[in-house]
Amino acid sequence: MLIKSLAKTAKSLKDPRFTIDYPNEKEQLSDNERYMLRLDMPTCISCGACERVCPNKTITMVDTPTEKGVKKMPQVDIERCLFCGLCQEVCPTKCLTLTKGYDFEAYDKRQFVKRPEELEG
Amino acid sequence: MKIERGKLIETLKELKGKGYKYLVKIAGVDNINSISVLYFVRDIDNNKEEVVEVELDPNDTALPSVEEVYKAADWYERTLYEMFGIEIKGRQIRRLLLEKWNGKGAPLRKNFEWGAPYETKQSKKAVA
Amino acid sequence: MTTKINIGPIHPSTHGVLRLVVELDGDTIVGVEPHIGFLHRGVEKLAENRMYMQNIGYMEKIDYVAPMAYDDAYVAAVEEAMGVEVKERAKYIRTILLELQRIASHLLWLGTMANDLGQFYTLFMWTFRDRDKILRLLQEHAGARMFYLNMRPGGVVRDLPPDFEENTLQVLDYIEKRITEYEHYLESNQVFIERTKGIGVLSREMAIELGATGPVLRGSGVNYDTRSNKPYYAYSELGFRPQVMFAGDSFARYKVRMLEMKESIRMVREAFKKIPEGDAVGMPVRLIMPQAKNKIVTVNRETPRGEAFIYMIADKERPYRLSIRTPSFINLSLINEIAKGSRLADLFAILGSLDLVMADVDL
Amino acid sequence: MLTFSISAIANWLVSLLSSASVVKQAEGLAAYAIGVAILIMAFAYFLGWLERKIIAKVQARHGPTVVGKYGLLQNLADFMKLLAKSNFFPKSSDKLLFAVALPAMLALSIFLILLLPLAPSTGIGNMTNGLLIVFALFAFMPLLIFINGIASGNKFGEISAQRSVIMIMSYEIPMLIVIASIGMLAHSYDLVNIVESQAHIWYIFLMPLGFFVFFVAMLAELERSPFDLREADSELIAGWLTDVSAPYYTLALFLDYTKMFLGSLIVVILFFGGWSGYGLLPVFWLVVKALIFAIFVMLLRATAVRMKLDRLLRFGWLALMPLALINLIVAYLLFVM
Repeated sequence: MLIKSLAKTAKSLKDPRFTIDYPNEKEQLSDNERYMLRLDMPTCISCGACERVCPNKTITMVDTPTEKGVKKMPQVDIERCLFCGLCQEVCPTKCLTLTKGYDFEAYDKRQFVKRPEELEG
Repeated sequence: MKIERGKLIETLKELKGKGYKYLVKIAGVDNINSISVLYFVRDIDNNKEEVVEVELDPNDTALPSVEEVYKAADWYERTLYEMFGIEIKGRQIRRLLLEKWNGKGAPLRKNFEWGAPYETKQSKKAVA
Repeated sequence: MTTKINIGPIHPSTHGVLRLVVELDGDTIVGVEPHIGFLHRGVEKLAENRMYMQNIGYMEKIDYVAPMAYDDAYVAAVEEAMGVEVKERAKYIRTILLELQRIASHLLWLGTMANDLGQFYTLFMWTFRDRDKILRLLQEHAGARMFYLNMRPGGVVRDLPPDFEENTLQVLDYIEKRITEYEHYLESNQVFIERTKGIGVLSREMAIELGATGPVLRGSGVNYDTRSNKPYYAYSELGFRPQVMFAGDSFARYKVRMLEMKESIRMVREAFKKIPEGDAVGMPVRLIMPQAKNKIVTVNRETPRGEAFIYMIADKERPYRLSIRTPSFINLSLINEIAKGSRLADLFAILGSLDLVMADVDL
Repeated sequence: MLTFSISAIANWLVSLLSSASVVKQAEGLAAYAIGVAILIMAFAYFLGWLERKIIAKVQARHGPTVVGKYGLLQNLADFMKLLAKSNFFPKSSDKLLFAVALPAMLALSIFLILLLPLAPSTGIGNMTNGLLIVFALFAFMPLLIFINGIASGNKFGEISAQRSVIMIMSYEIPMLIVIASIGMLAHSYDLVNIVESQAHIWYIFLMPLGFFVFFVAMLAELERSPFDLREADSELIAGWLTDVSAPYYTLALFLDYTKMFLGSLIVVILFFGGWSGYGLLPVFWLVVKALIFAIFVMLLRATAVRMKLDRLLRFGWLALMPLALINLIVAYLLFVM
């Protein structure tokens, strides 16, 4: 009868909560997590492999001033990113990586287009 | 097995009589010079499968409806009409199934032209 | 006199953007006409314009409740086109992950079904909690909660983490207990039984005729499961038994899924006992490029919602044609046949028992 | 029933006006009404918060936490947000009826709480036929739902309205039979007398069957799960509230909890001995009992699967009706003894 189910409901009042109080607590993530991209500019060799492999045309190579003169570096439109990690896998010098930082937000979607300088660090 | 367009219903009926009662999928393929339509049928009890292929001329793609043989063909035929522009004869419902647009052409054919994105009322407003 | 009402595309229990035009005679349903396509993305066309490895990310989004199933189906098609054998350990790893994915998907379905029957999100939240535990396991391995991209031709992207087995067995013990509990919870409720038993009956003949797949087909008494009829990976070694119920009503479909979850749990446990040591890592992304031209590939896979079927004509860089049969698409097309003659309130019990994912329908 | 209660109300009004101290009585009445209004507001708000918290706890969630301590002000924030939105009546709706039905329901439920005796000697509650008047007015509630559903001009609202009428047919008569048996036991239809006659033994122990029938009917009346067929959110979106726009929806939410307060008060007065308890203010006991009942209803909401309409009709006539009749016989035997 319904009473049995009701007893189960009442019993479950004791169960611990499983949701986390998000801004105050944060989830423990493993090292494999793929979220916000990060670029190590000194090691980037401007090969453009990431641009070619990206399924969504998220990455475009743009002129970036560096210490060794102007070089082509990946610019990422995070809004269109699938977080598939293919760019990370094809990168020959492992300079473009996906990090654990999963909370990023913006009021304007133009802020999601990340210049290479913004991706560093 | 490859068959003529005229023998389609006949062949499928024969197959159904042999126990191939389950229609898995109707798929269209654009081979540029021809369009082939594949009927995947299955005998569930004996775990056997059969493919029936019909080759069509791209300019003359009318096909008879196989709904009288396999009821499951209904939605597949509708997508076939929508995606490959294949006229299915003897069907009641003509409504497009997947795409609510009024552009021209059959999207899954290789010669399909990617036109301008379909204009909605809102996008027109945004432009103006 | 009949009235037509329009359910959806925005409605609490259509699980996405499904529009049903229901013709009612009083409270009895005369006809249901589904209007779909609100989520149509043209995956088949997209796939023709992208390279093989780029497509993996798109295939996952066909079914966002069980993404790994399509991930696997597509990669299997690529493997066949390339002529790559799956490594022995990778076979077991894939089996384990796919079964975990199936349990997660079925748990979500259980919650939404109870929700459709008018339960106030309680079971939904509980099953969500349990599903979360599985997602965490998969996350540890694949690096994402939902879109894993962990399949690579020949194997998986990386081997299982060291404590995966221990954690999984622990979670499975928990979930097995929970599933039994939920079963009692629902079935001791007389109203639940009344609302599902004898509702939306699909006979064996009609199920075959209309092409139903997965739990809907097995709920109608047809013993057909791709895992046993066309065994792949380690299923034949694990002694998989398809779960069949004969009544063909909503309750039978519910029961089939509950039994399937238990069977999956058993299989994962079995797989951990039999898993061989060795290498499981598949080929790197840049090497995925079948050289065969016009090679025709067909792949059958049992996703949580039913049988997915991929027909692919492989070209050098990209698939020339990728045709996918999604289980929800064909399961939705039977709604008119099942729902005819039942009451309006039953329509939602039926929709719930079909386990539709709209992205899977619209492709 | 209806004509009888109308004449009863008329009698009451006549007696009220003919008494010598009309003005004085009116002053007392106004003070009482304000007190009760504050009580209703506080309780309805608190119930709204409590329901969110309790259901969240059952579902292993947190519930509101951000606004105010323990999220106590969350409902206020929601309320303000809804009020800030513009009001809108759909084209196809009967605007006058649609505008009037919901406020009328709220007014009716508040008036009903005013009629109930919350303590041994509250002026307005002392009526010889209080029980009958309360239930005669209470019967308007589903009718107003029906009116709102039809007036909204929405098909879901229409279905909801039809369901409302069919539901009345299934539970109203058994409920009235139980009320008759209560009157028989108490030898009076005066609510104060009913409470006082429960001083030794509560009526729930004397007639458990009657309580069951009454409880089911009350759940249906309050639109609570498993009988929330009218508002069935997974079927009819929101039923008769589908086309109600934001400012009116605040009324609907407030009405929901006011009705819940009203329902629990009625149940406590009729079956749980009203204000009887040891020490403290009598109102305190009444409210505590009502709260316990309300929590039980909330837990039921978190558990039950919604019933079907045809099933409810059968349940009403094949289960509730015989139980109510048996209960009547038991009450008669007790009355004779």
